[in-house]
Amino acid sequence: MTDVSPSELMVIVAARELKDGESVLVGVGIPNLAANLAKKLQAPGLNMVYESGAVGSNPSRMPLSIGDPCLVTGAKSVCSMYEQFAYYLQGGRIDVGFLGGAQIDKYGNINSTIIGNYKTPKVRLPGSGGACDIASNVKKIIVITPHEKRRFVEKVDFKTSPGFMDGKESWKKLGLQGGGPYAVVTNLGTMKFDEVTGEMTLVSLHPGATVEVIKENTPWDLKISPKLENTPPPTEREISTLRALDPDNIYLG
Amino acid sequence: MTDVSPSELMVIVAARELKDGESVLVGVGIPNLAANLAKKLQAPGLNMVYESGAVGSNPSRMPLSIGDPCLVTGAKSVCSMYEQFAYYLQGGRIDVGFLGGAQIDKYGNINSTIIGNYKTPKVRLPGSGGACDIASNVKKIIVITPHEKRRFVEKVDFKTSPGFMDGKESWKKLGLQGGGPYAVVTNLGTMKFDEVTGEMTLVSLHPGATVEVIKENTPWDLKISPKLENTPPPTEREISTLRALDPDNIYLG
Amino acid sequence: MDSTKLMTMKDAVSKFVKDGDAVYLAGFTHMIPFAAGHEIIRQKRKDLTLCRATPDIIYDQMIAAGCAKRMMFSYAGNPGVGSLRCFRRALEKGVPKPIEIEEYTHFGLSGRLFAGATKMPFLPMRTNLGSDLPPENPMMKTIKNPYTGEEVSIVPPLNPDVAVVHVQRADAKGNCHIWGITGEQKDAAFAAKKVIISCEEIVDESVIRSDPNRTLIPDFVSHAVVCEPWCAHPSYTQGYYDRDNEFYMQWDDITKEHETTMKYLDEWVYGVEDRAAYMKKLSSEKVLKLLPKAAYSAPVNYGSV
Amino acid sequence: MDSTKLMTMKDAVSKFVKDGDAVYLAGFTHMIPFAAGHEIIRQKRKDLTLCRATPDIIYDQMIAAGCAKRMMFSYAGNPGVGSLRCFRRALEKGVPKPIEIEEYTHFGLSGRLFAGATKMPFLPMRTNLGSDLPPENPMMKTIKNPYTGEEVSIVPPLNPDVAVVHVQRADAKGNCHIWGITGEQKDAAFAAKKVIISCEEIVDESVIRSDPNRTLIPDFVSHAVVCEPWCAHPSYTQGYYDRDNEFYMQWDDITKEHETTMKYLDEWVYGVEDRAAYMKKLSSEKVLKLLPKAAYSAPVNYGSV
Repeated sequence: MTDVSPSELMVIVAARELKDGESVLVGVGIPNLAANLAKKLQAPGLNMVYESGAVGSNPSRMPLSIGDPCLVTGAKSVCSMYEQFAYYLQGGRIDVGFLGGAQIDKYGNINSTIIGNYKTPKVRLPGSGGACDIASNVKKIIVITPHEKRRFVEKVDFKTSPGFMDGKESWKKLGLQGGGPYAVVTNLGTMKFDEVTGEMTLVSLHPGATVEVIKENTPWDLKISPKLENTPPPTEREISTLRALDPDNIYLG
Repeated sequence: MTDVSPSELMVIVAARELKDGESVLVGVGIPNLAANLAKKLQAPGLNMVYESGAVGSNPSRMPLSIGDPCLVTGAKSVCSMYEQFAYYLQGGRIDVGFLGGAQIDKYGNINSTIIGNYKTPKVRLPGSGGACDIASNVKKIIVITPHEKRRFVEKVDFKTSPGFMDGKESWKKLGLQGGGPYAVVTNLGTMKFDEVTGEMTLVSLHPGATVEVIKENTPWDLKISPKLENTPPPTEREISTLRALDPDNIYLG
Repeated sequence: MDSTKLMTMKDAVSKFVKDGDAVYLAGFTHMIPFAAGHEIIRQKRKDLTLCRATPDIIYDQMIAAGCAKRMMFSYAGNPGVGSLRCFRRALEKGVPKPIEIEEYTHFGLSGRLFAGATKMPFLPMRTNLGSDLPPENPMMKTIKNPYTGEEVSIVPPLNPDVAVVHVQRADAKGNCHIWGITGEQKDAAFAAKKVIISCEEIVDESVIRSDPNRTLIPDFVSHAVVCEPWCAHPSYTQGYYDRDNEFYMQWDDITKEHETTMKYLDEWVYGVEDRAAYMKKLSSEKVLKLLPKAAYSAPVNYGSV
Repeated sequence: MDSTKLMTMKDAVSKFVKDGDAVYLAGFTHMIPFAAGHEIIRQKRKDLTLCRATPDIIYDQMIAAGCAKRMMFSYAGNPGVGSLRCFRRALEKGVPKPIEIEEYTHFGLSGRLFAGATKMPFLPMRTNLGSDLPPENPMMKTIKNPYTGEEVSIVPPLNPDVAVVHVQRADAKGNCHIWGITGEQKDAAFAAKKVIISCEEIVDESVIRSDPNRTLIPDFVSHAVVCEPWCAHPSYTQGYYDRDNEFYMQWDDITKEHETTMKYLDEWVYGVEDRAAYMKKLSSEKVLKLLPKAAYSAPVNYGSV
């Protein structure tokens, strides 16, 4: 276990959240690895859908972008950009979506747009892409992110993708068909969201992590689940299968 | 000229209305013949679009329906039903559409739905199909119909496809992007529509027809253009080209 | 898991089509799943809402057989021939029983299906205004365009209980290659709650994966896969058999009376067990007449490094 | 008549791209028409509104070259690598000049283009609500769904002045076969007022007609047809050459400063006359690395009787 990197740990824990037969909107890098790992282990019937319109890709190498040609060669299906978002995402056919971002807050709102003010930005980030659309329409949002104070903030500078807003009641008022944030997987633990309030809650401690370390790296008073568990350590099979997916260590550091 | 049938005459006169480079939404039968005749004569660059989604068809035989397989073999393009109506028709890319129907009135409103009352029909007709959509979106509507009293009525029982409603002002209020009714070609003459009032007006007398005969077969007091013309008789080239298109006389009687 | 999707049409209809369902047997002239319609008749489903832009002969048959309570449509004719007499008899005379109707334009109905397939909240469209159709159909509404102030016609999404979609080739999991007139095939599959795929042939997954842009329906959208050659006759399947235009013309005579229609159904629907038996009854002369000349697509290269 | 559509990229840009235009160089990762962007830079077009879901390197280059007044986008990053530094310099520091932005989600912008292509009055969609994007962009509005009473987000149609759409193969009139990631290729062509088609190869009309379902853009939608092999490098054309991922990673270094960026443009854009000259500068090693393995589609039969 000692030789598992933080990235590897996050991918392995995130992959466990995927169930056989689910459909997942796959991003490049870490989410791609998590989906492919799940497919090789507990979820052989996982349906992988890419933002670029590719469905059921069978890539011969690790793609750099979600529009890589290797995601098309031998795919099951490909459609246009509007069709991908309309038929699959808005169509309610995606169970799980992975999102990242510069900031996430205690209600799972995500910022991938701007640090500072929108009109006069300190740092301009890439923006939503499909993130807001994914957040609004998939049943479960899973965020994979290093557990750092600059990423975990009590309130995001800009809500690119709505989480539970300022609590589950205001989320419900939006009337979105998605299920909202489901899990945040970091190098230290797994957080889920309180069913009533929608507030982020620590539910599982990764091997080696402590509640204290996690609280230190979270700038607000993070809720701890009364049923706090210990994350089962990565198995040999999980580790070797994952490493075979990224033999050149492009995404796993 | 004496051996030209009423159907042949209508097709030849209608075909003359098509210009090179225009796009035309083609129905089966008579409109199909008119479009193909124009393409072989003055309009080699005519773009033929079928309601079924076929574009630039090159049929080896006369199709019975607009969805015939021979319209697909060797076509330039084919798309889905919604796409055909959305990209081509609503997209404003069609110049001319041919419509028929059981009744047409003095403002070019067309009924292809019902004779009698909608809820308790005397005769149930097929309904709109794409007719209302075509009437609402193409630049020019051309109607080809035998000149009969039961077909020409002062007011249609049911407006399946709006013409100029009860006059051009009420048509304008609809805000449709189409140009509305443009010409009605019968076995006796050609009617167009008054630019100000939108009322049907006789503009051209076919060979052998008289104003009196036309008035007899039109139940309202049909307006006559002060510039009434005589339709030039079909040429030998028009006749022979047309007959080569329908050698078995399926549509020309 | 997926191999359990492969079944006979009999089992697929038995499992997925219920009395009272809104059904969509897809196909704009092309690939109309007659075999499914016949099986529904044989299994005596009733109170169905029959949805289709062009009801065609198949819904005329289902109406004559008493399966229908309601029909949602946009063109109730036999193209190039004339009326659908069974539909008219039900509507005008209540024979064999009265039928309710819900009527749209082609754009309106295909738009409802597209909106259902893509879960659009509602679909604004440039049609219907000025027509007498909207006053007869409360599902067509108008709304003010917030960008221009203009009045705009809208229709709601349509999500049938079950769709049957015939395709040229599919793999055992239900990834479908479709070409020719694609009509409402994709939209019906994505819009419906349950989807029966019928195909001319089952091919290996590698054939599907050789041309992913041709896959209009991916496996996880379909619930049943039925290998049913000649499913569409007298409609057609591009590249496999042509439209039986002769039969479309004969239908006008066959349906002159309810009794003559039932005689046809007795022989060709109730009197056969399945599509294979129906095909055995067809003359070889007819079959040979419908076989197409070959016209193959030029291949394309999907390769990457 | 149609043969006059065939022209060089230089002539096409000169004829159809004007200062102040809203331009859409289409391509979702795939088939981004770099050769057109470079020609626009060489012809010193200015005050352009650059529209694209993913501005990618090409718009980064056009911004550095001073062509842009405004950018409409949904994801301004270098996928898998990081930022678009030229865009950020313009936005954050006004170098070489300030740039206005109009920002959407992917669904919102691709939806605007789809609505423009199909002249929808406006497009209702299930996104945007709850995001902080709509308050910054007055083009996103909300409306009450008349069927449910719910609040719905809407966007208006987008109709760029000119689009450049690269495709694998076209005939001389501009009928286009496209496969792989089709992105916004069809919607951009149908939405734009003027359309420049660029292609890897001109094929005979019979090749196009052998597979009409592959024709996403028919001739009468296009205004110019440019035969421009390798038009998309460092983006890619499925089956012709792969994405030059190495260059996408190098771009991050090249653009560290405005000056280093301009040095690149001097050499690879201003310093070459056209795409053919650009390709001559590329090493054969690079070209060979990008050549794909063959993976041909299984043919289909379009035959009829």
